[in-house]
Amino acid sequence: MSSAVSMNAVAPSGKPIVRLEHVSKTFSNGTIALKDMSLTIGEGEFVSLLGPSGCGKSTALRIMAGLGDASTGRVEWPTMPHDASGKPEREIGFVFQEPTLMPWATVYKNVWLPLRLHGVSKAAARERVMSALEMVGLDKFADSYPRELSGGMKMRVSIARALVTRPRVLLMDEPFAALDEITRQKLNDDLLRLWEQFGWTVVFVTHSVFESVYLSSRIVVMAARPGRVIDEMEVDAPHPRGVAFRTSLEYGEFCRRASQSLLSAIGANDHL
Amino acid sequence: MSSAVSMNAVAPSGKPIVRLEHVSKTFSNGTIALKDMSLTIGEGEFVSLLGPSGCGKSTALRIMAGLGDASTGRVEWPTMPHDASGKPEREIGFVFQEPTLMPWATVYKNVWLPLRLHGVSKAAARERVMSALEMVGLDKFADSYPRELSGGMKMRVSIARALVTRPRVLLMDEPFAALDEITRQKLNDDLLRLWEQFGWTVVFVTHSVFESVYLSSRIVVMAARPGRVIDEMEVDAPHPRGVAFRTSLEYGEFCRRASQSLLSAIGANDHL
Amino acid sequence: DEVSFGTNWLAQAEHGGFYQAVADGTYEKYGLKVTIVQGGPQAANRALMLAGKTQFFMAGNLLEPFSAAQEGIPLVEVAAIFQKEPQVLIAHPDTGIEKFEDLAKLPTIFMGKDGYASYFQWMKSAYPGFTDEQYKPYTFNPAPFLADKQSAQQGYITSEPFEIEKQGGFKPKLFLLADSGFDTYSTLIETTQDYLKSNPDVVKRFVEASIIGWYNYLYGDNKAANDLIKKDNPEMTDEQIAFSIATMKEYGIVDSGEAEKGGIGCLTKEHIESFYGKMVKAGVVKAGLDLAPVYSTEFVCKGVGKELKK
Amino acid sequence: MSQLDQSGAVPAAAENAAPAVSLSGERVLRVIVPLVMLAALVGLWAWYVQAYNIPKYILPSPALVAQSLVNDWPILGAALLVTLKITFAALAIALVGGVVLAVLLVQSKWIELAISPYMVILQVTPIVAIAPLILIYAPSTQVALLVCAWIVAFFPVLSNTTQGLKSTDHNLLNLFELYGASPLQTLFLLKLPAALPYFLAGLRIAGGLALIAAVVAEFAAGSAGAGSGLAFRLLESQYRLNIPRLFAALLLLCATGVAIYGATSLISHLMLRRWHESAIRREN
Amino acid sequence: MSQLDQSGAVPAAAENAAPAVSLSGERVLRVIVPLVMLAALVGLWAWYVQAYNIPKYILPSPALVAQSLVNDWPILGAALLVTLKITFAALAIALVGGVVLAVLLVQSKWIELAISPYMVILQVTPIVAIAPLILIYAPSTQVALLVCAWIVAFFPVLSNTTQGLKSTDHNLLNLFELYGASPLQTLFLLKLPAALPYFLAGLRIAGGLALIAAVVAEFAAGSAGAGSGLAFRLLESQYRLNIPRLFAALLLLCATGVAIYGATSLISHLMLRRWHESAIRREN
Ligand SMILES: Nc1ncnc2c1ncn2[C@@H]1O[C@H](COP(=O)(O)OP(=O)(O)OP(=O)(O)O)[C@@H](O)[C@H]1O
Ligand SMILES: Nc1ncnc2c1ncn2[C@@H]1O[C@H](COP(=O)(O)OP(=O)(O)OP(=O)(O)O)[C@@H](O)[C@H]1O
Ligand SMILES: [Mg+2]
Ligand SMILES: [Mg+2]
Repeated sequence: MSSAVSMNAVAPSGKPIVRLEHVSKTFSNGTIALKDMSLTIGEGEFVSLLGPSGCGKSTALRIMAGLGDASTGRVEWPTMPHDASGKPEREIGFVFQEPTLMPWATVYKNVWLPLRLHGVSKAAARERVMSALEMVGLDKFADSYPRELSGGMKMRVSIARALVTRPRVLLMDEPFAALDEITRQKLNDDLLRLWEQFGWTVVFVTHSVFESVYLSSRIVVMAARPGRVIDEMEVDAPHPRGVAFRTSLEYGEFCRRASQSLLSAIGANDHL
Repeated sequence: MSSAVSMNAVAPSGKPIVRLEHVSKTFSNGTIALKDMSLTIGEGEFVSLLGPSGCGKSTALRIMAGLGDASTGRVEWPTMPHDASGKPEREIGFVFQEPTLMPWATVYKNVWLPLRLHGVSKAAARERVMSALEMVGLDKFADSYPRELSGGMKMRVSIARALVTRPRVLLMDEPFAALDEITRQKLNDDLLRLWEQFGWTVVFVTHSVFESVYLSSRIVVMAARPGRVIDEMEVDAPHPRGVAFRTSLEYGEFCRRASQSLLSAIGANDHL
Repeated sequence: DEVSFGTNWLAQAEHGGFYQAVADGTYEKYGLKVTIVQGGPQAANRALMLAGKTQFFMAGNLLEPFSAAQEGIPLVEVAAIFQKEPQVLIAHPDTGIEKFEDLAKLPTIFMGKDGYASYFQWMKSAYPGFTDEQYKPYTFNPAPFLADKQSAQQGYITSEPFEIEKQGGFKPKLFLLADSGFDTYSTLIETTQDYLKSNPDVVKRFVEASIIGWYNYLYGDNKAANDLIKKDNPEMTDEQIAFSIATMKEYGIVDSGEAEKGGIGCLTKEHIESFYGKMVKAGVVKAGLDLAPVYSTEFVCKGVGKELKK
Repeated sequence: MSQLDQSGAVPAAAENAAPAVSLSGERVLRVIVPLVMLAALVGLWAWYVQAYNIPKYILPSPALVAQSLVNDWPILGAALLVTLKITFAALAIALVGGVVLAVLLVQSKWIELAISPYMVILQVTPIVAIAPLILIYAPSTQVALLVCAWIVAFFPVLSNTTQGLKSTDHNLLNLFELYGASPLQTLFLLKLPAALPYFLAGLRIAGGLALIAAVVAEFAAGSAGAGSGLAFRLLESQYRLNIPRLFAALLLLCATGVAIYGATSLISHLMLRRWHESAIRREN
Repeated sequence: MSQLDQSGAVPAAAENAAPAVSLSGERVLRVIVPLVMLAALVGLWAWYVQAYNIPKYILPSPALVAQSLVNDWPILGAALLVTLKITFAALAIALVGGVVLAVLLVQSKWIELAISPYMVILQVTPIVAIAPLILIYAPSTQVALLVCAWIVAFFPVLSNTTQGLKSTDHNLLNLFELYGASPLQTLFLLKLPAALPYFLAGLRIAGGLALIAAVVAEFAAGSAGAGSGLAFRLLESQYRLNIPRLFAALLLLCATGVAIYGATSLISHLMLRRWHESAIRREN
């Protein structure tokens, strides 16, 4: 949290924080999930990955985080300390597409986990855990077990867990898909605020064109079969963004362009 | 499929097909998920349940289907044959909020399941299974196992499974939340087409105001703590709907009103 | 010298002489401090002796040293306390089983595995009509025998007949194997050849003190020994002990044959060779074994303690 | 931000009253059903012995067995105590040994390949055949006894825990990897809890097996006489044809087994009831 | 509508070549690692016997055991065959019995309460104590043998399968209920597959236990002589002080145990490798 560089860099500039170079991923059953994907993400950027279902967004995000090796190509975190196996050390927050909670642990313990792994005691973590839970509106459910929560609530626990460490880099895989629009909007705003405040880098997978435009400084559009980047688009609207931006003509235009891109991403496979 | 009554009944009229009367649900840990909820759904209606995360939409849908008894109150299916325990027999399709696939079975076998349970052999089911898979764009993945699919693909398998029996009543719990906008739009249109064509009754849980307005003939807005109905709204736009409707002023107005309602549903708890 | 002696079963009257020698200080007189290690079901007392953890062991019968000779295991038998093995076959009365040979007519004989591997093989060779089909495993519970009149079972003359009579309410027919020709010694004192070579003096003292113990136990005041037995095995009753001693005397288990002349514990080359011949014929052991290393007549048949017999 | 928490977690005392009552009704049934079953079986046994005039040395009547249980209590009770001691020692070392070995095996495919055959060998070797070796090499009878007991009881714990450890959700493993969890943290915070349902099934098997282990160990390596356990009393009664006492000893053994099973089931329920499918009621 | 399927399921032959090679390298290692381990242990054994001059009647050298194995093969091979027959029969009935009982127990809480104590009793009763009863009531030795073997081997299957059946995902249960599945359909299409990982862990335990069961049953109820199995040969060798043969028989028993374990592990792998966490590689 300490070594944050600068605020709200909107451009893909900034020192690169993560770089995928010609990354391919072939699963053992023969599915080619990614093919020759290259992508550089600068420090302080807010990048959205947009693409049709099954195009490899989750796979790309996981490979970025060092989970599951790429079949070919390289992943680099130039400015991050690495452990022996070349994985970036700590300071990454990850929201999986599924809640991925420990069923035997209460909400509190699930959120405490990342701190606990770094040796923070239960009591010492209390304040941070509770404030993360408050942000997602679940402070009253700290002692519930995951199975006692609704789908959206589980996902919110997972978001709280990713935020609790205040990581420099946040990788999020459709974190808000299971949430109603009002909650989602609130969390969008919270996330933007935190991003600006702490100079985070965020890579954000989403299905929603609107969301991607509202949040990102850059949108990367992917196509499937094989998964690859087919378009990039900068959203060079100023921050902080708010209702004004969401109702502006400019916003509409960005959305139109992103939709177009997504459509062509799907169309790219149409003849297959 | 045979005894469909009429097309696209827009009004809450039509013979009632399911009726919740003063239903409450308290879980054993003391959480009051629903309190005194009453709701009547007419034959041929397309009703959306809209509400904040955790307000009891899934619980209400499950109780409607006869899964998990209500703590108090009654659920009735006046026109459906019942089995001994009072559960409506067959002819219901259900999409759970989570994909709920059998991990040991291929996509094909997962979709075949509802037919298989009614004694349809694997070969005899082939055409219907494959066409359901085709509708969700997964016919090429018939032999994959669920773990080899992306999040959105799993959800689409679950949708195909609900559609394969062509049930008279379809209960869907956020079926499209994990899908990108283009796919989602296509499936929205497919669903509407089928609904009109076969005179289905659909109860549809969603987080998306836009989706609910686009699809439904009626929107039921729920609030949480305890879960209850706080608003109902008829969307009396004609069918078939399409791009024209989605870009109409009328559509915008409906959306605005639904959003307002949702906002007040959330606000209803604000002082607590 | 401190030595320990492993028996092959729980303390009982059949071990009486050894307890007697402990109780009345005979061992002590001979300069020995003896610890008796009880055996039991599946106990491994012989292995402990071979591994040097104990010095003496109570061997069951002569087949064991024969096996040792065949396998080159350095055991040696230095005394034979029982002239006859107390092994019997037990049959129901009034079923036409009058002679030992009649047992061949029964469809079922309950036997332990070792019985099957030893005397039953001999029975097949020495008498007509015995077949493998008769064998059923004996789990030291006479109930299956009691339930089936057309069966016989093995037994130890001092224990099973007593219990069967008590429970079954009839006096069973008993056939002592020894009297039908299976004339192995039993309850032998066994040690290792190494030990014998390096401590012949200890062995001599142990054997002689044990023999004196046996005379005193059978013919003298055995109360102290019985108390020791009951201490080691609280289940043992005076009634059972009295029955055992009487039976041992009645059937001449300890004091008969060569023992009457040479004293308790006597074992002779002729007897051993003759039994070996029978076993070779029955196919129980290999022919042509050199038996010399596995027994020693050096310490017995000298009439030690005979004067104590009354 | 309370604007986002939308569900009531207020315990509804009134609504809960009804299920609470039916729950305690269930509790009563939980005791009654097994008792009725027990009574029925004992009745059947008594009737069978009576009707077919089964002699007591084959199958003694329940009354006789009960009487023997009471009369021989000084002997049997003492023996039970000895057996219980060995049983719990055996169970403890089987659990610890099984889990530690399982953790080791799961560490790497190679360790598993190299070691697991020997675990199987330990499992299948008849104790009676290797008891002499154990007796020779163990420093004391007590140790020999425990080694025997361990050999008999550890395998189910090992096998189940291994399967459980391997069944850990891959997504959660990813999560732990991502947050830089050390192997020990992953083990204690993730893999072991995830393996619990398997381990507990293994525990239920091992509970009974430990009792068997105690019996077998006593046969093979135990001391006899005053300090002997139920196993010895059992064989001895058999040998002496004291069948009522044999059955009394058997009864004690069975009761102990059932008690251990009940205890392990309870532990299992307590550890899983908040979160695992096998122990929670299906509510939705 | 192909517009919606967006991912390539084309097997990439070229890319797959590399992992295929390393996989077969792994296969080789899979054989080599255990062999090296085996060689090391046998070496250690040989060295120990040699260095400390252990007499052969306490611990024979590997060479002696091997020699005895070869020389006595006619006897031991025949005995092995008999034991194998009983083992597989025991395993089969333990599996069938265990699964059927588990299904029954899971049907209802009340059945479970009423019956499971008696299952435990069967598990903990020492065979040797009830063998006489079995011998009296079983129509033939063969049946008695199987009853004994079943009693020894069924419990792990029962306990594990029960836990597995209970662990079925509640959402899937809801799904089946919703689509009007009959109890049998739910059992065969849902509960049993869901219980597979548990059942298979139980199978691995039961495999070894069946071998033990065969040995124990033979002790308690078996036949001797020409038709006798390894158990009898084992005891006989012990009785005859033929320790090398004893170890040869033991070796056969162990090898059989390991083979059964290997087979059950393979079955387990084949049944789970497409879908269960415990058998698939973590790829993402
Ligand atoms: N474990 C796996 N084994 C084989 N194929 C896999 C595996 N995981 C994913 N795939 C395949 O890889 C492709 C990309 O999957 P991925 O999960 O990255 O998609 P996605 O873009 O995140 O989709 P969604 O938006 O639906 O979550 C899909 O075609 C999927 O079938
Ligand atoms: N098994 C359970 N035990 C206890 N409480 C539960 C259980 N399932 C759900 N709840 C509670 O019931 C309430 C309603 O849950 P439900 O799943 O119906 O919400 P929902 O409207 O579907 O939310 P979402 O949009 O997030 O899916 C929530 O507060 C939840 O915590
Ligand atoms: Mg994804
Ligand atoms: Mg829900």
